Amino acid sequence: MIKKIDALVGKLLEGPKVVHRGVLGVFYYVDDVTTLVTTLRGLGHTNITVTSPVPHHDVEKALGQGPSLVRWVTFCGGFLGATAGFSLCFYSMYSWPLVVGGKELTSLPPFVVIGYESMILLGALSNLIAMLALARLPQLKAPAPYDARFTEDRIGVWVPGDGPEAERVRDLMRGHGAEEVTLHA
Amino acid sequence: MSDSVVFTRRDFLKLAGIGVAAATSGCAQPAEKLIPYLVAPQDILPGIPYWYASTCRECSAGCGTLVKTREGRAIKIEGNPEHPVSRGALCARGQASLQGFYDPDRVVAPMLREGGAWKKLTWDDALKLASEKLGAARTSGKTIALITDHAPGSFEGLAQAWTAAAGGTHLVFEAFHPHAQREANRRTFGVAALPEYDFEQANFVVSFGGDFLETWGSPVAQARGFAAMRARPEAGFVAVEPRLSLTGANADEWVAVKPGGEMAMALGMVHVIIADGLASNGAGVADIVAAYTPEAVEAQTDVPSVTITRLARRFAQASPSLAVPGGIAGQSEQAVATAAAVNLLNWVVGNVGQTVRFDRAMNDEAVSPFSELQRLAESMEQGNVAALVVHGANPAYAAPGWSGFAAAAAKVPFKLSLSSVMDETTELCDLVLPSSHALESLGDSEAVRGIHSIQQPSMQRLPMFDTRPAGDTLIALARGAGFGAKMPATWEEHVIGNWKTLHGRAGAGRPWDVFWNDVRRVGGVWDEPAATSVSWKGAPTFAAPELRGGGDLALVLMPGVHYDGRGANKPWLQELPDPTSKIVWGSWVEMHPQTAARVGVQDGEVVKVETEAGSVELPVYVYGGIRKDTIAIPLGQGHTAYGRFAKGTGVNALALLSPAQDAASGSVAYLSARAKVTKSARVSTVAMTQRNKQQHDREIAQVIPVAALLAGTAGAGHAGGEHAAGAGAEGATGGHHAAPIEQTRLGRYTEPQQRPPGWTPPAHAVTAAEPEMHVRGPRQNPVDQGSYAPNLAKHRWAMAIDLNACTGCAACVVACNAENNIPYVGPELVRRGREMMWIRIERYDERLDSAKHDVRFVPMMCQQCGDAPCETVCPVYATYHNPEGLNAQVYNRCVGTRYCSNNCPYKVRSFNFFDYSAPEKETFAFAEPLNWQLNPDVTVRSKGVMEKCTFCIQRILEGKGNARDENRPLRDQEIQTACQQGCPSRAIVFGDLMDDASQVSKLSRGSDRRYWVLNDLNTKPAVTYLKRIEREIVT
Amino acid sequence: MTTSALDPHAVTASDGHDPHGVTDPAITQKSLNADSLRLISKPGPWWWGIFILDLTILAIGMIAERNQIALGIGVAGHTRPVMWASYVTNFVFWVGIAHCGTLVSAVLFLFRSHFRRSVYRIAEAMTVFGVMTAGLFPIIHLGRPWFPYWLFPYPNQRQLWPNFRSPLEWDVFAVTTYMTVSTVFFLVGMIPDAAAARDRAKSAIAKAWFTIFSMGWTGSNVQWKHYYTAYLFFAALATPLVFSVHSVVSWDFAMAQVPGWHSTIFAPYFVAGAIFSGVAMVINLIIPIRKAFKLEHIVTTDHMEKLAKLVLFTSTIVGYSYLTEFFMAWYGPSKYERDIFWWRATGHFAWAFWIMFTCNVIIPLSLWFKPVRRNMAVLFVLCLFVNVGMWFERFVIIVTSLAHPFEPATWDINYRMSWTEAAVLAGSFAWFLMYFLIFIRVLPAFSIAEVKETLIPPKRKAAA
Amino acid sequence: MRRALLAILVLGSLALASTAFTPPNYAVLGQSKGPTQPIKFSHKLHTNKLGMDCLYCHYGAIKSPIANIPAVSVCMGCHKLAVTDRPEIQKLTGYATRGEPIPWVEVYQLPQHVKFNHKRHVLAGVQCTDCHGPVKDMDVMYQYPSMKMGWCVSCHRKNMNDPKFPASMDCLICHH
Repeated sequence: MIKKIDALVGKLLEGPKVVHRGVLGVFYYVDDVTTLVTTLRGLGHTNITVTSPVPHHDVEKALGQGPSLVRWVTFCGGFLGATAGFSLCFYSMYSWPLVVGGKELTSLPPFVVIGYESMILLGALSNLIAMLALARLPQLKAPAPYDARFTEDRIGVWVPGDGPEAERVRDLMRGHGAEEVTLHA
Repeated sequence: MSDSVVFTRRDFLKLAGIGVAAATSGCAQPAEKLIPYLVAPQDILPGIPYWYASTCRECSAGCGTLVKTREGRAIKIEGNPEHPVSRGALCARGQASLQGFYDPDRVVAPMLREGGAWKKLTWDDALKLASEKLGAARTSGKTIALITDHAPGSFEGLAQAWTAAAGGTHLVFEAFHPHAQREANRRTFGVAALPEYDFEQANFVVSFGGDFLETWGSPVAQARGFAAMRARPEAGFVAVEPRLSLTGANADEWVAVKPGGEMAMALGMVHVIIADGLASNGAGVADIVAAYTPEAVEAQTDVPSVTITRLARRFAQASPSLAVPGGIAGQSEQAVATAAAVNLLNWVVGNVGQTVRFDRAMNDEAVSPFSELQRLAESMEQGNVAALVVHGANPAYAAPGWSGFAAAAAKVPFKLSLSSVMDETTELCDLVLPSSHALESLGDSEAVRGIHSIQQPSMQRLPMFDTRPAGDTLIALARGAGFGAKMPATWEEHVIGNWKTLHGRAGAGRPWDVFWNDVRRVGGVWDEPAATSVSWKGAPTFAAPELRGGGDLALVLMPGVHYDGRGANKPWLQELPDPTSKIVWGSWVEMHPQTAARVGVQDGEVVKVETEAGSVELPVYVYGGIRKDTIAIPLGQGHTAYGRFAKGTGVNALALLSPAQDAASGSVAYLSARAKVTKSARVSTVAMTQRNKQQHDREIAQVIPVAALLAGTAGAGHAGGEHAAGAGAEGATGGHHAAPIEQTRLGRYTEPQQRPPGWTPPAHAVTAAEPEMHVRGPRQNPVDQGSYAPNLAKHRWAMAIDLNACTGCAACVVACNAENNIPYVGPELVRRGREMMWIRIERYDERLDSAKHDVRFVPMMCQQCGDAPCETVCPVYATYHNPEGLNAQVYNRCVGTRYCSNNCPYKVRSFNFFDYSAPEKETFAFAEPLNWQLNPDVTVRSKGVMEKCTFCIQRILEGKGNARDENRPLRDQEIQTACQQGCPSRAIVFGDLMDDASQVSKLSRGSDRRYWVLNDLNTKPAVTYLKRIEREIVT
Repeated sequence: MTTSALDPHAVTASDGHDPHGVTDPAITQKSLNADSLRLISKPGPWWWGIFILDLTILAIGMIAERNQIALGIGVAGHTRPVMWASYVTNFVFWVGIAHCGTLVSAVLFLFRSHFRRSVYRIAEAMTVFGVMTAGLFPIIHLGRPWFPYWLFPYPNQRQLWPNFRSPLEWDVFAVTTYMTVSTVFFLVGMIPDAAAARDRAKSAIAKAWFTIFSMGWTGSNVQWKHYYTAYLFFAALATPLVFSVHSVVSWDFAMAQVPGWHSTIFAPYFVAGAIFSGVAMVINLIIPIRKAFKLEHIVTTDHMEKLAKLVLFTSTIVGYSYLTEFFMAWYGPSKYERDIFWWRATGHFAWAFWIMFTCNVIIPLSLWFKPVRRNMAVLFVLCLFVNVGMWFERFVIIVTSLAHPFEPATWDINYRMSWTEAAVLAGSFAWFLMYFLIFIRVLPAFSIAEVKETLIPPKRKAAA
Repeated sequence: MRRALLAILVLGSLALASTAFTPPNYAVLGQSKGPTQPIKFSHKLHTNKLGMDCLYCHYGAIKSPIANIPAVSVCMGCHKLAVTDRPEIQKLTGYATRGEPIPWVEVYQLPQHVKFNHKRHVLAGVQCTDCHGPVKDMDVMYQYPSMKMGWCVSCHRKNMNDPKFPASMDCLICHH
């Protein structure tokens, strides 16, 4: 019974076959990848995907990635949160004024807490959403061929392309210490 | 909120229909139409309260009452403002009589004892059976005895006629009736009557054990007079008693006389007065008191001779003064002699005729002394009584066991009870023919001579209890047994006949119909008092009373809120904290700390109290206000029957009495035993609402020395509380001088904070010892409406409580309970601090030494703070400030975080820890028909919500509505809160601060005595307290 | 990406190796995966035994709670002055416990204290489960627990809003925000590790399970870029949040004018106390786990010692706060304050006060000694004492202050804990532990990716 | 793009559904059913056809917080003579002769924690029909407004600044 369900789940996870075109190289050494990426970029390849178990700065540098957009979204979310928190307080005071403890109806100090917490809540949520959206998560199917070793200790470099260009890349990878290179065509 | 508790729809329809149906279809039982107070009968409508004038039957005082009804249900009893005895107020017991009416343990139908069990009968069968038995008894050659309670008026006349026709004896049993004083008056003044004591006129009162603010005499009228007297700064009051009672706690000086020494003390004072030549009527009495020199009296009474001399001189100088004879607690075997000694004291300074007046004497001729009950018991014992009929009285409980009444009753072949409850006496009987309660039957009362007071049925007979008026039952029995020829046709006819007679005398030319309507509307007719003058006839022999038994402690039995036991089945009274010990639901023994240490017990531990006659086990209340050689136990508890609330609660201390009585008057000598106290192994279950009675300098209850008040130091330009300014604080208060007084006074005045010269309080110093200027500048006019728009409200509700008038009697607590549907919770929950009452009377025993005692009472309810700490913290606005200055509590919005209660400095919020309003729960507090009493204008709170005083918002809304209907502004005092309304001493004033002419404005802004509790917290309470005036008794 | 001040990897040695991380040369990236994921396996009899015992206790607690809802909050021991007692104590205790996780994961992240990497997942799980436990108590302690939603600002036909001035309303905002953010933080941190677990899953069901948590993570450079930026902002948002939340919790008391509560020291005092109890709880959880699963090489004694130092540090803050409170009561002008502190140390609840003082101030002093810090058995017991002490700290603050209010007439009506409260307290531990027991079996309880970062990255040059 | 469309669709239908599930403040005539009463009394007949004033029977509405249900005697005031032969009227006569109140079924029920005062509203000029709806068209009486707090509040809000009869927004007015 469990086995049947297991098989069914496995099938579901598998999904339809997607055909990728390009070259996938599996590396062990980080500096190999760095030099490869530098070389590839020199050759005009911009659509390089490096998949690794941990982030490597050298690789990032070589890829020439700019800063992430997440921070702007987070800032906007936080700002919106603070505004929303304060507005909620003011609106509720305006909609049904009830005096408590002899305090002013618009008593700012307590509203700071509400505004502050709302800022953090919305900031964090927009941060999450931005991260997921920009990193294209959640995703059921990887946009590039994937290997289980990439979460262990191997680094994958995927360069899309086909034809002779792909073959050139394959050779380049081999030359840069790839343990394994596959051509997807 | 729980809807089920209040009414089923069907009940509602039934009741809503009553007013109209009764008036039109004639199907309702009383043929009499209900005549509401000040309202024409045709206007009876559901939703509108109607008031019926009636008379309270809870003690012999005979206060006039108004019964408030809604939709045909009596929901509250208040004093009748037009009645000369109550003048609008009513004591706790009177207010709680409503719970006697709605007592769930009332007898539902005629009952016959068969074997050990009770069997229901129909009225016809029961009457037939009883008539046969009475008929047989009448012809048996033996006597028929009728025992009733004291019901001066038509009922006593009927009962006398009934016994005369039956050839039996009529005995009126009132356990606490002051026969000894009556007898003493007969011997000394030649008048066998109880006079009216005019406290208001007196300049100096000495009470020889008389608890005139609690049970003795006419407490409501006396409290009113006492408060009026105390409003005069110079009028003093001294209590002479071995145990400091509530009355004594209100005194300026407590003379802790040896138990039974009151007589010697009084005679010693007479001696001094005559010796000093201060007597106005000294002729011929000097030799009576020759032996009672102050020194001799000191030896007898433990009272220092200088005290006796000082008090005697003051007593003579402060004419008119008043000496009050003793209550139950001091009733010894020499009770008549003691009362006579007090009479002598009044006589020699000329008080008789001034403050002691016989023109409004109590109408108590019919009351039989205890000796007659004893005689009856003997007669029953010998088999001379063929039938015994009891109504209203409960001698099997309220008479001491040694009277042998219960045992003798077993020898009577037929015993009939007309009681409405299954009390101890009824349990002895063979047949019960339950009577209707005073609230559901017609009657009248002349408790005080010349004050004819009507007792109207204010609602229909309760449907769940198949009862008949006792008068009708007696008439039916007489007819059935063949001696009814001379009896009136019906009880109603009898009553109306009596009033027709009165109409002839006091009708003042009005036709009968007008007169009768007037009587029912106003509550009765009051004759002009006939001036009666008395003179000294002679003195009895004076001898000091003896105490019996081998113990080392004198046993004082004190009456309390349960009176002679009749209050014990009313949860309001059971849960009303005792003014002294603050104990509820039980009995206790009061013991001096040193005595307790000697016995080896601590507060709350259980001891065994033994006398020659018996022993009881009960918890100890360690109390400094009692002599070291004395212990005191309250009366009225320890029922073995009567109902769910009374049965098994506390102990009946009468069991400790061995046969002893005052031979001269035939009264029980309650002060006659010595007791031995030993520690018991039992675990205490004492439930107390206030454990700590020390203020710890928190200035909750404040006093002002009379000298300071008279000196007028509290100048008009200064805000209240400035006496508190320490000498050093002068610089900051702008050269304000109150220092000379502070050095010598008690409390706030005797212990000023010692400060170095030139000291100025720091800005953040907010202790109560600082003048309020430092807290927030001169007190702002509390009229300000917080943050609401300035013209949003036209009122700012506030209250002023005069602690100088407050006696701590707790009538306000019961009034509040009744008005606001406050549930009782029972002893177990009180022990866990869950009592629900909205007002508590805080008691602070500042000092309890004899002569220098200082006991302070503070009624503490929601202070409706302007800057209320409770409001801010509620997350859902269940409590907020309304534009009229009320601290609102919206029960149905409350989620029960209880934060408000935590943050309330006054701790006046009560929380519904359990469901007191759900019938299916064990904690249900309104067992049918107690729920009939619920005020429909007030939400019955459900489980898990906070509740508190609302200044009776329902009354405010009603008052505002009435003013609006009549298109006029609100009048001051038009709206009264329930506590204010019920207060016998008129200590509470409620009103509008935005009306500058209102009483409350004048008191809260203008009084020299005003202060606010915990004012340093800047809560801006709406309740202003007026300091008690503290006096010293000097010659 | 250019190296900036925000670069979380700034403190690394020139070879890219983190000197505070795992130093055991036997650990490779591969072995790390295997070691960390070893926990996710079929549980043995020990685990089942503990789990069933745990569920039994939980069931007892739930029965007690059901009883309380049916009968009323009166089955707990509250009295008129002491309207808050063990439930609010539990709330503050669990919120305090919950604070440590965010501290370890966010604050230490920002401080580049990389010893956190091996323990932060456990600490974060503790945060999430702690706040889930804490969040129950405001509802449990309500008189009408069926209306908690009235505290939330939502448009309703009654046109009513909550009172934003109430500290309890701040609690609603702070605790829900904290619960949301810490849960998100926890789940986001798990994404790469869940992917590692997914890739090693033996069955398809397990694979599906981890796919959900990994969200299809591959570890591509784009993902890492946004992931790390977002992670940094999570840390940056969570850090002020963690301080604000416990400050808000402390204001539940400090905003009231109850003597013993009304104090400006409360916010920092509570935050320190929260970290104190939280770190102690982390130690209490990690010591048995690293022992049972033989992970001493990943969570090293050095790491534990650092945590112990944190305990010592916060203990001194807490002790200082206690003394400050007493000093201010003595030095300040309020006699109410003086009374309450004197009563706290000598009155009816003095025993609770002295338990608190001993456990939180005196016993942790032994952590000044290195052997104590490095002896796991001693450290474990000591942290148990700290947790007991911190529970009593909240108890002392709440109950003693309330039991001795302004109004002397209400004194001496003292609180007594009822059986219901005891059962609910035990149930809350069971509730927390239930989640924890399940968690270590179904999700990666130790960070893989972050620990991997502390290893020397394989370089051909170095290898050569 | 497809995802965004889908999201808009889902959100839109949720919003629609929420309005569908929000109870209206007023019942719709003909769609509501009142309870079955012991006597088939028709308000339509009495008010519309016979043109009787509400206050003729419910005279308490202007004098008391409670708008009274008329006593049997009030009904019998007319029905002693009027149409005594109808079976429903004979039922009424039966109650009158037995001296029993008629067990009418309450149509408008307020929870116990709400205190409504008819007198204040009627005297402030609120018409019976403002709350009770078109009674003239109701054969069987049914609950016309939602009787929810929001319904009360919206009217109070509207009349908050009425110069002569300002409606109070103070919670205590109804909850005490």
